[in-house]
Amino acid sequence: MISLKKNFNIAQFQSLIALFVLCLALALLTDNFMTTDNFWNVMRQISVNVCISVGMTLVVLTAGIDLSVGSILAFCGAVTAGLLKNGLSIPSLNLFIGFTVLGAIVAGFLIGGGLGFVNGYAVTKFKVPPFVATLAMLTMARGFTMLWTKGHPITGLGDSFGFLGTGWFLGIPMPVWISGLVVITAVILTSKTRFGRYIYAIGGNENASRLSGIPINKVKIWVYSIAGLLAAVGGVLVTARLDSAQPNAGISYELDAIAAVVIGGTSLSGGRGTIWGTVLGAIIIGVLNNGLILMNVSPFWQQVIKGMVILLAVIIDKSNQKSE
Amino acid sequence: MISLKKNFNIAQFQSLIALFVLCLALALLTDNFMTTDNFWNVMRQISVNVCISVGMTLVVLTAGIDLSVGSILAFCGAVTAGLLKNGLSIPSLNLFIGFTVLGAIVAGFLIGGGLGFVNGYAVTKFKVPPFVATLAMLTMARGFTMLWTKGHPITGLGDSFGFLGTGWFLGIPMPVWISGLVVITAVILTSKTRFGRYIYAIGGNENASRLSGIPINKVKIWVYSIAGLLAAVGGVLVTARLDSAQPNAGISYELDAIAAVVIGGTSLSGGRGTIWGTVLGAIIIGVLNNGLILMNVSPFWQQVIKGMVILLAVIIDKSNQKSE
Amino acid sequence: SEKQGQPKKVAVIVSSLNNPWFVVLAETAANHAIELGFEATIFDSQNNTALETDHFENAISSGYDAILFNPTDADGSIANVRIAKKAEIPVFCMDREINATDAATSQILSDSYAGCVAIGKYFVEKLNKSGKYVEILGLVGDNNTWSRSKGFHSVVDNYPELQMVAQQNADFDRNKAMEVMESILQVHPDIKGVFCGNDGMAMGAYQALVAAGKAEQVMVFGFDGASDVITSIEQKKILATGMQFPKLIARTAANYALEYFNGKRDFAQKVPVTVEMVNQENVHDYEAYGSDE
Amino acid sequence: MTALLEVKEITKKFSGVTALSNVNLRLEGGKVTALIGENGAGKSTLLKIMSGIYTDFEGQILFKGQEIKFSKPKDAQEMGIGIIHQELNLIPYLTVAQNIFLGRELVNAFGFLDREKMINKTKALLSRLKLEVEPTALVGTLKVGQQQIVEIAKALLTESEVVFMDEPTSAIGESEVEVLFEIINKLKAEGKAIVYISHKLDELFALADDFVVLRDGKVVGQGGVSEISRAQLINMMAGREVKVVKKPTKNCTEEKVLEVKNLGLLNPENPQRPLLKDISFDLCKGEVLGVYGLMGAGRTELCESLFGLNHRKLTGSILLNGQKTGFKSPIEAIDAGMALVPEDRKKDGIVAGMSVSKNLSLTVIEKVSKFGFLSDVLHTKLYDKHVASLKIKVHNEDQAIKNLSGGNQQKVILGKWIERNPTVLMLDEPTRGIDINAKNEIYELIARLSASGISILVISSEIPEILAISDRILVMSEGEITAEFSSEEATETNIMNACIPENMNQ
Ligand SMILES: Nc1ncnc2c1ncn2[C@@H]1O[C@H](COP(=O)(O)OP(=O)(O)OP(=O)(O)O)[C@@H](O)[C@H]1O
Ligand SMILES: Nc1ncnc2c1ncn2[C@@H]1O[C@H](COP(=O)(O)OP(=O)(O)OP(=O)(O)O)[C@@H](O)[C@H]1O
Ligand SMILES: O[C@@H]1[C@H](O)[C@H](O)CO[C@H]1O
Ligand SMILES: [Mg+2]
Ligand SMILES: [Mg+2]
Repeated sequence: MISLKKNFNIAQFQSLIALFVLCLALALLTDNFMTTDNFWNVMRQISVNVCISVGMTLVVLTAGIDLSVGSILAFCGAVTAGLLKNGLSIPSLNLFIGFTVLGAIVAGFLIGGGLGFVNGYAVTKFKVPPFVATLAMLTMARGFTMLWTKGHPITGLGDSFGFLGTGWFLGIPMPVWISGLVVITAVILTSKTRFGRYIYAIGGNENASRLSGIPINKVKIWVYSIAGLLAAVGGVLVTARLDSAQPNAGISYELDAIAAVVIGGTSLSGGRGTIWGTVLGAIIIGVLNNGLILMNVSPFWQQVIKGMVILLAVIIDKSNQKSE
Repeated sequence: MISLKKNFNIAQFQSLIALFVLCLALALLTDNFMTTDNFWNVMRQISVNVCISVGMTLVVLTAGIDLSVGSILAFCGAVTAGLLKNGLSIPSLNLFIGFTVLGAIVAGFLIGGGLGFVNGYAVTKFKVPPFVATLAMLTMARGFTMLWTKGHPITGLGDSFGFLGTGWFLGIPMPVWISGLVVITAVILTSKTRFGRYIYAIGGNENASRLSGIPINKVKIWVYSIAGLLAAVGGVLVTARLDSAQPNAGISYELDAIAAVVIGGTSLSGGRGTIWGTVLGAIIIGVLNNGLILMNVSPFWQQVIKGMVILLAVIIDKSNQKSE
Repeated sequence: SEKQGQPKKVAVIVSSLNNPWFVVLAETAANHAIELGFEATIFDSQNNTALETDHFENAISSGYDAILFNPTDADGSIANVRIAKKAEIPVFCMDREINATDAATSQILSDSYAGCVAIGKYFVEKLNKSGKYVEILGLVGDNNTWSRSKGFHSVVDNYPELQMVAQQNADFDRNKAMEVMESILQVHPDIKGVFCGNDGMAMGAYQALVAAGKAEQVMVFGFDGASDVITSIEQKKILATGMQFPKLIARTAANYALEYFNGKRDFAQKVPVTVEMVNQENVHDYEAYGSDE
Repeated sequence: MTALLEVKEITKKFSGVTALSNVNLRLEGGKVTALIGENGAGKSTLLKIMSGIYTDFEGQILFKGQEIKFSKPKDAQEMGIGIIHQELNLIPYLTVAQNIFLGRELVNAFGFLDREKMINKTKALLSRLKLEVEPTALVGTLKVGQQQIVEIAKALLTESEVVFMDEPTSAIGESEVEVLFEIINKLKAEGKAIVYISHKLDELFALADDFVVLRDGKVVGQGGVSEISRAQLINMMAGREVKVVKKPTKNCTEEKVLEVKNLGLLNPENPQRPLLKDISFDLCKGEVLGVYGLMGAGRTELCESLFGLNHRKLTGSILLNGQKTGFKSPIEAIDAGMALVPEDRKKDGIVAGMSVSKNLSLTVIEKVSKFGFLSDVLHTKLYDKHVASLKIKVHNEDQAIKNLSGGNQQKVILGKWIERNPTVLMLDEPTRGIDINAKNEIYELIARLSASGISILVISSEIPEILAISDRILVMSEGEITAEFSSEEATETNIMNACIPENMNQ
């Protein structure tokens, strides 16, 4: 059997305590935090961020960053919705292709993976710093989304597609199943496979990894492609939940994802961190968002508080690492 | 005399050629690009980005990053506008303080520098990664802006204040004077002073710098404070141009600033780059924005093209560095 | 600057294209301008008043003859309109007003405040003057957010039995509105109504209510007249929305530009285009974004 | 007999600098070839070409008579060429076992990593190398010397037919060196070809069969080790006569400049075992005090503690010129007249991308400023002065320091401290990885500086070196001073005896 326990380290322990304190406070301050209903609420709400953050974690572990996830999410959601609703017609060839739900989703995933691949290619083959390559993609993919949707949402996508966003299976919401699957796969990938080991090695010391014969570029291209793919998964989830692909979906989602990664104890300089940590980070952010609304905190203050929480989480984490 | 020539290197040369090609293309493709009027337009339009990007350059040279500049810009603009218009009244003390234009601007600058100082403090004393510290500030300062303005713009700030944004002096628009002053000061600072040398050394090798007796923390705190101050300068410019402080001013300005820095050939890993490069980067972005509009490119395509230009600029720059 | 034989150039400067409502406004304005024989270009201000300034300057220096303008901000945009005025280029405001009467040539306005007064009245009636409700705001830095909120509250706040149990922002975003609503429902499962600052958020809130099995219990009110919401009102899912007429507004603005070129100067400063309340009774008289004629 | 590996007419240029020109080399099975040369002679470059790291060069590589072209390091690895790099190439956040198997992980039938098996194999390897660390320990927590042994283990994991060793002993103590030599001899007996680079000539004479001397990228001599003398070898390397200077000893009669009393340094990870314990010694004006010890003895920590680092964890007292100090940072230490040339040049010494003249002026920035502004003229003056007096080999003042060889980088770092005219100069392994010629220049420099009244604390892991330069020698072991000798008393044997801890691996 695969033991997942070993990946829990001090940083996660830290975050766990933070989460616990947060939950305790909310349980005391509000009546409705500690209900099953609200639990699934929070879990469902974070599922998109979890998918994106898992991809982000992989990228950050290689000492990279991916700013384009929000735009890729929007574009893939729109592509899936568009293909599902209108199919693909190429008038010049007099061709029309209809899409099943699965077909449309696969197409969305391929586009997500493909755009991620472009990120990875720019980063490795052209040595463009990840920040810049994915910043360019952020802009471009948003442009593609606008071009594809002409600025209008694509709505009315049918119940079987909507089930992915709003349905329940065995008492658990579908988005939670999907993000859970993503998490488990990523945990195994990072802790139990060569590929995962290489991700850590590259982030830990790229030069040494190269000299050890690790195919740096290949690994990185895969990592960015996976991040793109997971953004597409997020895009499908958002679209299915809303029964509508919004052209402005996913704006600034990269910041939430990075916050989850960082609160979860992954180092932005690469090589250190875990998927579990990121999941915890995402839960903390989700609980915080939920709690601030449950407590009806003014929207103005919410931003100030969220900023402070990010800062505090990292300061506590750092001071712990120092005394290690 | 101070020789500024020495700071021009290959990377700038690169950018200069790119700019030249861009201008040539626009001159051929449009009627209105090559007019004095349009020249001052572009210069005035980039002046805010230039101020911010200069601060960003300093931060990036120390191997940091500052995501909070847009929010700081908004907050400082709002503070200046608010103090100018309404003064400061502390009812509990039965105190009212009126502000002159100069006083309000100085207050805005102090707040900008102060928030920058907080960034620097978090980065140095609490070892929070710059990305995270300034991400938290991005959120918090936006919250402060909303709290201060209650979400409403502050308008009607008077002609003498407005002159800073819309006036001309000796045939040159005021914003261009101000950003020009910022640039010249920064060029001298980085290339001709001990402080500047320390910035490069820290970005080049922080350990070696510490062991050489360079006051790392002090230098970094100053750098973030200056970046905050320059964001405030940008905030005053924006506010003066509009005669109105907008609560949602400056959103995503950090990305434009980083783009300018990177297109200008400054390395995101620190230690390499120049202010002139950044200015060129900002001009390229400004000319591009202007040119795309002059050429009547659809707004959706504009995003795609801008993304591509960022990517291309950096790829060309990189391939040049390699062959150096 | 009179260029003989050349078609007139019209700039459509719009506050944002990140929202279908504005896309409709901008595209209708541009297309109608082209139908009238002009050249037309759309400028996207991305909700950024400073970028709007850039657009004005660029439009002026590249020889546009008129500006069809959807301002980012009632106060902040005044300076921009004045730039055009100084360059003797007519500006026709669309949808949103600027707080100056001596700058624009004419303002064809959709009155958010009055529209929301009407919705507020309907809201009071439908909730029977009592009960808990929720308000979902748009972008908190946006002046439309507040004119709508204020219009609504100018009516609703007169009924002390109507209790606003939560007021949260969702940035005019459908997904965010859904998530906010999901959380609010945890604390306040017993609300009777939701007022949303635009239709996108109304759809999001509605989706959350469906998921929580409360779609029957809670009445949703939106604002805009977007296609989803019109359909939803027909299907008795959503109670009402404030129909703005972006297409009508846009076409009027383009027509005014034509009249201006033909020599007319005495335009009314403010031309209100009433926001009409669309509810389940009268929805059949409307289509998305108003009728095409 | 065909050579196992042969290179022909290898030429390699780095943006103008010719690192190798027309180098030919034959490696036969069952032989150890010593590759010798001054800093910057091109030794590492040659190994990097033969192991697939540099793929852009002129010339041919033949493996068992077949011409081959590597496109990446892995190609060479798979062909059976193993290399221990001069720089440590380990991933700090991975464990010892993970590092050793990096790029060659063992997987089980399902394609998942076989942790158990890798750990067991690592255990076996480590015990062969007599290194007692846990396979699951993070490499970042190991001492430099231990890391170097892990690096060696990594190269020994696969049964390579050709093994390159680029200064494998620069960070390890004598007993580890012995273990390594045993292993090399065994590999030799198995018919493997070995190339060994070291600046420690004794090692080469003890180990090598053949030698190849490189100078300025050219082969200037080769043959059997038995046929050449030490002096001839040195002459060949340097291109002229070199003699090791032994400076006259000086007795500590003058005033005490530095007094260290009962210095202790807490170990936050293990409070029972402090990093420094009860350290007391004096340093006189103009004296050279050598500190010897095996890896991990705590010498680096001692220097760093005196330099204002670790101040929160320090106990005891430090007096400089009779004044009690409590430096909270290197800045304060430097202001009071301390200077430190750190052990790890690349990590702590140079600002790699900066020019030589900017690196030189880093500690004396006020001296190259006029009216508060930096002056190019003064930079050039400073540069000219030190390039001449320290014999730094450099093209021009704007050359990036990273493009200098190690020895010349070290001279620049020395220069930036000499310019401050410190009271106490601490040198941590000042000649690590530096060729004999440059070494001698540094020895001369140390003598010159001490004669001028600077007190010098020098750490070294080479007994001959410490004997040659010190007036007095301290020996450290496990954070404590275990012996003190005057330079007359000190011998290799009594120093070695004093430095062996109870249990080396703990
Ligand atoms: N990446 C590089 N870029 C430019 N020049 C280089 C580079 N690597 C090495 N050199 C130059 O090539 C020459 C040979 O360097 P190399 O590292 O092979 O010397 P070495 O004999 O191994 O020296 P040492 O004994 O100091 O390790 C030197 O002049 C060095 O400055
Ligand atoms: N990175 C580290 N993490 C944990 N402990 C360390 C680390 N580096 C050194 N130590 C501890 O500090 C002690 C002293 O190490 P130090 O590097 O100062 O020794 P040294 O005598 O300078 O040896 P070397 O010749 O390797 O430089 C060691 O016993 C070790 O336990
Ligand atoms: O009318 C528009 C739309 O309602 C949009 O949803 C928000 O901004 C308003 O100006
Ligand atoms: Mg070497
Ligand atoms: Mg040491």
